Amino acid sequence: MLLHTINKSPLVNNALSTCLRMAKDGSGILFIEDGVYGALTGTEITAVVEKAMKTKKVYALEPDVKARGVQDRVIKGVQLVDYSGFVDLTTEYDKVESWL
Amino acid sequence: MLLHTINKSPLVNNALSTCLRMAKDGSGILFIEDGVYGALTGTEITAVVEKAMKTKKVYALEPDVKARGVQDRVIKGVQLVDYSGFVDLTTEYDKVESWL
Amino acid sequence: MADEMMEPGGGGVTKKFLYVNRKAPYGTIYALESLEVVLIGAAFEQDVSMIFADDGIYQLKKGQDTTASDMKNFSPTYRALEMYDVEKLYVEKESMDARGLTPDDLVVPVEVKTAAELGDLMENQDVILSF
Amino acid sequence: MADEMMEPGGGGVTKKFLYVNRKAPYGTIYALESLEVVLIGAAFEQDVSMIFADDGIYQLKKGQDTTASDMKNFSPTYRALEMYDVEKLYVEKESMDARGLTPDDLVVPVEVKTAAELGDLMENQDVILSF
Amino acid sequence: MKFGICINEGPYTHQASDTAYQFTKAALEKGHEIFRVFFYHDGVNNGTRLTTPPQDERHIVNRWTELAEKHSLDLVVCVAAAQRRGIVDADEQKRQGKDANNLAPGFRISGLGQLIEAGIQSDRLVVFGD
Amino acid sequence: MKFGICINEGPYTHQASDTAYQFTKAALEKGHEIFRVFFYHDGVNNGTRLTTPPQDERHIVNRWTELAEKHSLDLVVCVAAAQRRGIVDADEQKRQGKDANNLAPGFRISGLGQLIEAGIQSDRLVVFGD
Repeated sequence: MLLHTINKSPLVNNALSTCLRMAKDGSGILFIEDGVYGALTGTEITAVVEKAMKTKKVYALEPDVKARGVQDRVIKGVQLVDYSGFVDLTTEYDKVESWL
Repeated sequence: MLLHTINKSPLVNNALSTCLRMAKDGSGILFIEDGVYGALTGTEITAVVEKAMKTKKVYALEPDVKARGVQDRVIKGVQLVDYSGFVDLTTEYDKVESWL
Repeated sequence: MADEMMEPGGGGVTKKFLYVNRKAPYGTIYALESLEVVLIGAAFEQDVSMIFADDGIYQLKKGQDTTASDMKNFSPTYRALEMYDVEKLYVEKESMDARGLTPDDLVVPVEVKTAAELGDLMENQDVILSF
Repeated sequence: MADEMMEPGGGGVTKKFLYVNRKAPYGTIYALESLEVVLIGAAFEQDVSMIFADDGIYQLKKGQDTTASDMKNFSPTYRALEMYDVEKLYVEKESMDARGLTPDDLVVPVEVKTAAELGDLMENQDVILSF
Repeated sequence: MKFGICINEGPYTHQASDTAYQFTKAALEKGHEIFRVFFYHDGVNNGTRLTTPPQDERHIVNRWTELAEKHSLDLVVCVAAAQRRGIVDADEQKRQGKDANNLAPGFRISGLGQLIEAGIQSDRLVVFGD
Repeated sequence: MKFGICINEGPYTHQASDTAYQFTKAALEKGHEIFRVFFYHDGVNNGTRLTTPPQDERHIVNRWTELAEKHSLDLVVCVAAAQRRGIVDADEQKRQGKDANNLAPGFRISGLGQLIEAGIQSDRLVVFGD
């Protein structure tokens, strides 16, 4: 299965939305850089991400979450990974699609 | 009144949407660069722009419209300007806000 | 924060400067370099306002910690704005609501205004710099 | 289109390469420089597919004329892809509909596929380059 | 009228530099004054003389240099942004102990205050960016 | 595993270069092989030795040079993208008739085929961009 990375804030850009149209059940979605704003509770796209979590595994890059001061708002069930964990994910999934 | 410039495609980015929340009746909106995709008929945001045209004057930069091959799809009532007309608009309005 | 090579001062002219911040911090450099403009600009003793809207509001989020990503945490600098007499900081209500944020989440005191109010404010400026 | 400094060929290996194009032309350089990758890549005789989605579909719009903006019109180059054996061009149905576009609007023959079908196609690739 | 121009993106990468050039040229042709063109963020990359674009493409850097020469334009590259991105004139080369410089003719490196001054002195400040 | 890394954005301007660096470093620390790091689009701007970032900030270019030295990394700057943006080594300087060069130690300039080759030869190609 694919690992999809999202590096743009879904609050201002449609990359996540297109990704979710194409991503298959069982694939992984990793939020990095400004994309981590997509992994938070209480925003207008929280429900979209929570729905995606029912069929896909969702991750967020912890160094980027912490840099932005939103570590206390990550949606429950989103798995935080560090850079080492990011590398592991790219080996566990078959390949990586970066939604630039 | 302000001249607002929009240089991002409203089909993928929310700059136009935020601009329209803040722009006052009587202000001008000029689509340039990839923003010109916001001035076209038949897209999912056409209705939003047509509604804005009832209270604001809407322009599009013709060299950018032509570069993208969409000159036959510009919404009726959107005024096309060249670079010289762009300069004129910035003098006719009081100041320019670029929605980057 | 930056080298400065000219004498500050606007030759006696005072204009209303508005900085519009709509970009998230760290993902791109706009937020950091825009803040440098505001700090340098403060020496010119103009009438300065700042608007934070869309993801620009996240620039002010409390609790930023860039240790693990090895970037520069510039959020404390916003607290220095007051010393530079930059005190008119506005956040857009609609953007705050879309992100579930309240003024308590932010590192500096801000005034929450609706988009319509900010539109009025914009029309009342002389120079608008947007980043 | 670009200088090339190495011998082409993948050492006998053939992989499925997928290029995902989601950016509009001209506003940024991604579309133009991505096309250069595809053309150079063709010499390596890999199994190439291209997906156009979101504003990337506009790269293929007929009638582009950059005379007045003094940029380089690179849309004719897409018609040369066939000579390079790059023939699997897919456009996303949902993105086409959102823009009111049909295959007749485009400079090259394309196959329209739904997002779900393109998702299957993606899973079936070896290397994905997205721009 | 007196215009200030601010350019925030590099050449070729983003159309901002193209649009700003065409705008500036049109304003000059209409008899307006350009108080200053200020290059900020990646805009500083417009000021390198080391580019060699393909022969069938416009030469963005040279185009600025020629326009500046013809109309005595003040093309200012922000020093702080330039230091982060490696745009260097002879003075900066010496100051930073570098072994080369790359600033194109017609450009000068100066501080951010030059942008504020353009805002104060111009009738219109127009920003081109991403 | 064998990784290919592609970086499409310049240093400081976009976090892509930071993320790619941290990813590459972590992969090496875990014992993976980095087949090649390819710099494309504005990514070529990571390869200039003329940057002088503020002293309290990371030095992105030097960081790549040091990582390359420590692990014998192959850092390749795309020639076509570099020509558009003014990134030049001694060979290119001569070829294009320029009066200076700015490529940082540890980087080399080569063609786009090197990116395709990285795709073919690596188990995973990971793209960092905007």
